[in-house]
Amino acid sequence: MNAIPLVTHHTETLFDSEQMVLSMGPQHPSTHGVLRVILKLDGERVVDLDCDIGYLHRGAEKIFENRLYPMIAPYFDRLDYIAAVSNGLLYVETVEKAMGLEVPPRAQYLRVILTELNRLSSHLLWLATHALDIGGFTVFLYAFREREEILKIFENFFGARLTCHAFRIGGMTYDAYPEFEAQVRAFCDLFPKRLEEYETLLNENRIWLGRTVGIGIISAEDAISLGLTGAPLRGSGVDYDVRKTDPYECYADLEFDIPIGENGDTFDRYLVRMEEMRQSRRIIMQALDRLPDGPVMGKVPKVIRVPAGEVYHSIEGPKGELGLYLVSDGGTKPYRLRMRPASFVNLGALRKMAVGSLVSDVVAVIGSLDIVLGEIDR
Amino acid sequence: MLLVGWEAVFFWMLTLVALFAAVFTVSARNPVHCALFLISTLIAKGALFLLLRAEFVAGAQILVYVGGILVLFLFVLMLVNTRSEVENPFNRQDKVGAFIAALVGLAILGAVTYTQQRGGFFKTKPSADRMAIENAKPDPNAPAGVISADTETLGVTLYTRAVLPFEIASVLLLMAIVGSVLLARDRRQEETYD
Amino acid sequence: MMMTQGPWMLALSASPKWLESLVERLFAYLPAWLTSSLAPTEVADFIVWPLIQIGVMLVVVLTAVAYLTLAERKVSAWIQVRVGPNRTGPLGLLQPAADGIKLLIKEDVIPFKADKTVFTLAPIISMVCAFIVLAVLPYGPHYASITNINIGLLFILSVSSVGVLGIILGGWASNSKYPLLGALRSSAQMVSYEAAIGLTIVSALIFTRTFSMQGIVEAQRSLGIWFVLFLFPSFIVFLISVVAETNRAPFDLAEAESELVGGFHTEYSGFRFSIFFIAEYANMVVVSAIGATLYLGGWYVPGMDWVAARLPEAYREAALTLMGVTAFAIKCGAILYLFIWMRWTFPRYRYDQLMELGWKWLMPAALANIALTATIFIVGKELGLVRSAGGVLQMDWQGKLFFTLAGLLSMFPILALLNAINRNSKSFNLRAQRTTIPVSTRKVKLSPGVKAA
Amino acid sequence: MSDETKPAPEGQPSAADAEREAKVAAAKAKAAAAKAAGESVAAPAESAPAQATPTDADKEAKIAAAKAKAAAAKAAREAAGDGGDAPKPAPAKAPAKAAAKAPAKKEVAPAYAEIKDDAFIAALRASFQDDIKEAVTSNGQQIVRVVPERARDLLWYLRYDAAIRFDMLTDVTAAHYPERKAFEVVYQLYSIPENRRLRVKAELPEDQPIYTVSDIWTAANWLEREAYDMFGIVFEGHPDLRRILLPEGWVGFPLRKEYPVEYRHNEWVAENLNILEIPEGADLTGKFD
Repeated sequence: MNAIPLVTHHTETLFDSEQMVLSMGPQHPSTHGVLRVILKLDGERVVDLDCDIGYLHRGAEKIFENRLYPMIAPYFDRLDYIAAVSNGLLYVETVEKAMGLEVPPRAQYLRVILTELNRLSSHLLWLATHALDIGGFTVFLYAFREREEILKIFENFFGARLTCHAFRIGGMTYDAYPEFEAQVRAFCDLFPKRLEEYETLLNENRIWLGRTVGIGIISAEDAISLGLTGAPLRGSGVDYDVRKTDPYECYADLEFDIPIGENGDTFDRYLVRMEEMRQSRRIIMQALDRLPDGPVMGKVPKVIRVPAGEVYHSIEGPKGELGLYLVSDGGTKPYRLRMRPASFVNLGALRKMAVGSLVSDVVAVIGSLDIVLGEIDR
Repeated sequence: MLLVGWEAVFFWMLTLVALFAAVFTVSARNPVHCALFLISTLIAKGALFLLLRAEFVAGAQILVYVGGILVLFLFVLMLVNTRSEVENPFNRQDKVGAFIAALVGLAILGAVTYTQQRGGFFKTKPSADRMAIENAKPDPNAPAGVISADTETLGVTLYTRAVLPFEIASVLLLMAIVGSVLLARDRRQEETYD
Repeated sequence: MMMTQGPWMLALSASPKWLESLVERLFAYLPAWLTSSLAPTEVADFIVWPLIQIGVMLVVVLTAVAYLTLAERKVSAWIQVRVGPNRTGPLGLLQPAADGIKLLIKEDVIPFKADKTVFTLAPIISMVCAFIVLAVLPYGPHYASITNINIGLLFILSVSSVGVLGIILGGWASNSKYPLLGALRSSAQMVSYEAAIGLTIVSALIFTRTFSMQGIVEAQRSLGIWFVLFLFPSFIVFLISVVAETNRAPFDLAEAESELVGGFHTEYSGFRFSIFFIAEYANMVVVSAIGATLYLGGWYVPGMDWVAARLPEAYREAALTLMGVTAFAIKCGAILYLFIWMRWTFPRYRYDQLMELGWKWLMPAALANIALTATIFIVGKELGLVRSAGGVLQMDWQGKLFFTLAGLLSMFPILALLNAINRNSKSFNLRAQRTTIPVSTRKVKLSPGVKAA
Repeated sequence: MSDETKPAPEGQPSAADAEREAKVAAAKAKAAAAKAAGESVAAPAESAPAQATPTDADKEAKIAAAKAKAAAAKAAREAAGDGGDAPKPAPAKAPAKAAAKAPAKKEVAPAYAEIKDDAFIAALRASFQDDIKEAVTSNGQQIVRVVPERARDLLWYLRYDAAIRFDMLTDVTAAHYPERKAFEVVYQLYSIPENRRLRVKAELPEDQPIYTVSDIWTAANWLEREAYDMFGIVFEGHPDLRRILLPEGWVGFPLRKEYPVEYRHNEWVAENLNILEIPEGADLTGKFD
């Protein structure tokens, strides 16, 4: 099954079947939102495809240019709503970097714990939907069960489950609630067993292997040229993780490894993300052990005014490198605030990955790219 | 064989269904409708086999023709764009066609009537096997679960007396399959697979 | 037994005595022109009794199908660590009724530009084909079976092969692309897997010696053994093939909701959709009944005759019937549970993988199994371990042991054959998948990461 | 509303603190320089469409024309630099000259500091001479400003030939400066082996196209499409330059500064979404205030 001939152009045969144009989405169960993929099919084989995005476009970057710095932060929660914490972190860090603000250590550690928890919840949602796309419904609900535990912690901490928001420029709005540490520890103790459960269902499953091994292969060179980041890039064997190359918050103090695949197929991306979850748990445990006392909010001027200049800051979001490019003219609003969306760039690789495969593989590849349309369309 | 009672009612019903469906098969514009009428004909004929107490043949008829061949027919019809056919019906040469069909039909009718009246054109006697099959009486002492006589007879005949035609037919079908596979495969496919 | 009357077995099983006397008494009140040409026993046997049986059967099976949907949801909930429907009635027992009413009163949408006749016809074909075969299933001994036609098994296969048409025509008539793709997939899939089912049943027929469903049960009863022991490889092939035949996960490509939205029934809504839905579950019941009859002894459980013999004469028949029906229901339920279990455990096959599984694995396995079973049977016959008396097989414990062992051992040559095919096949090569990219080495490397600049 | 919430146009920051005086002065000077540069650019730009249309055939001629244009702009800027207190000095021809000018620059634009001791940037300057207008850092991040005509050459060089190969294009975006009638096209580069980032900026006059880099990095395909969609920057040679986030047929480029924040193109909405009436009391053309 991994030797499906890649017939990328239409071969002329005696019995030519007509090519069919199939519009997959924007309302489709496995395009993960309002993505529309226009497939040109020869039978079930994809001859060409085009992504039609922008159904969720809200003009976020235009709005940013007309809002004060503190007002912008909540918008970021709505971009990648699966990983609202990571997005919020990206924004506050960028502004802090541009203003040269110091964040108290306790806030740094709390930020790391919450961001890694958010990475877990995002990866669990990816696993759930990816498995569902390939037909494994049970994994979907198993993963949601664990995600629910994380969301409970989030609800206690942020007062919200999805669009979590507690990071402020210069620190955090409030400290952790009393049972926070115990709850996170309880979850971390439980989590490895649950991960093993998923792997029992999938790792050695013949059908799962058949559907993922050798599907949507992308070489390391192509992946770099396509600008892929996150698990799609690491699945191809490129060792790149912003947490290591350009450590922010307290990542430099924490020990963790970067999982690297080698074949660049859907299965490797799956393995990489599964291992990333283990590493995230490791990070959370370490951060909890070292969690210092102290204030969570640093010294921040009353009116947030970013000095003229520009800064590009990136963090390792669950879906890849999230970048933010801030151009300031010294005022209270950004002159230009550009988000480098990881999903947007990653989705650009879909054509390269999926042309020549079957309709079912397109679904599997979209799942393995782990996109979120709120971030793509902005 | 005389038809009496319910048998006669069923016979005429099924025959009429088969005939009309056959006519519609030819006259329907939409190829999928044609296939549907053909299916009706075949099912009616399958039921007619039941009246002849040829249960195995009836079952095999539906299984092979309806479940196999016509499903593949439909498979192909769905792949082919048939809209143009529906919109532009083929050139009707109905008068000549009707005349020829009527002629052939009359000839067949005459031949059948003649055969029925005179006991066949060649007045041959039925063979011993044929007689044995026709005169097969149920064995009153046979216990439950006995394979029905027609299936068993068919099997025995196929593998003993009719083994040569059976094998020839098999080889022919095999050749047809190989030939169609060869026709359908193009060079690139062969290179990738071999 | 009712059908010991002759090899031209009565299509319908005879009615009980009380019914005959009731009909006879009724005849006195009926006009003469109606009764003159009919004997009361015939009316009872061929009209009244079958109608009663069909009525009872429809009620029971429809209820079973309705509760099968509930069972599916409950079992899946259990597998997925959740509760399942529990709001409608106690334990959600009224859920099927609620679903039915909901679907019944929903708007019935026929898409513009759909082929309306065919669109209407398609669910009917599906439903009729699913329900018509219920007539020949051996629900139990005596009065519990409706008819017993001598080509029972063939009849079921033929009719269910016609049932594919419902799916194909439904997909085509919707005049939409997803249903069309679903119909294409399902037609190819069903034709392929029907072949595998037919071939695997042929090897079972060597032991059953008949197509009649009751005859198959009787054959196992007379030997006092279930054929699954003799035909283990055949049973496995059968189980896999029927899951594909009923379009269930992991072979539910025709309605793969994550790829084709809803597959062939994407455009169907309301009651028409529910008909497709019922037909799918009725098909599940039918194939599980075939499996139970062919391989698991149907309504027969070893020892039931011994129990019945201990009971008083008057209750013997009723007790046997009751035991038989219960046993049959349990066996069907077990197979159905297996289907549900499989559905909620496995991911979905891809279209080409499915076809290759059918043609390159199940088909050769079924063919090899025919050859092996026939060889084993002839060897057994030459050794004098089995006698064929009047179309029924007779064997002693040595024979049973021989065939059981041979049946189990025949797994190995079949596996060897599949292995050989697998090794020489490029496109569907389990070995290649396991060796060139072995799972054990397919672990991600852990890198400490690039040092920060 | 207070001072802070007012829209802050380029070159006129409404600062209320002690440095206000200095900043206003700096901004005024900057605006003056931009104006001078804009005027000098405008003159050749008018003649550009007349002499050559952007097709592949006369690419050579266009490059020549563009170079001439750039030279003219440079001359104009130098003239401006001599006359007033220019915030943007003439591109440094030699590192020594840049070093000499650095202190003067620091007081007017403290956010940007000239890169002095970086071997790689020095080598880059040596290869590209005047085409690299300046190489600065902001918040510790390296920025290379290049003339738009040579942007593609520079990026090609950085991808394939430079001592540090920037194998990943992280982002392509732009910023609009209506006072200068120009865009800044921004390329964020990253080198995986060296773990180093570099930002390449090209100031592009509004009506001028820029060459695509989508054949150098495949990632640029969609990113350039987005820049086209949002700013209307035409990337010449792009294989598939269509709108990507906004629907086909949308009028206007939203991230240009003159595009209002709350605005509805009523004809488009009526035609494509079949929404005919405008809601009561809706102010669809207003700006955030």
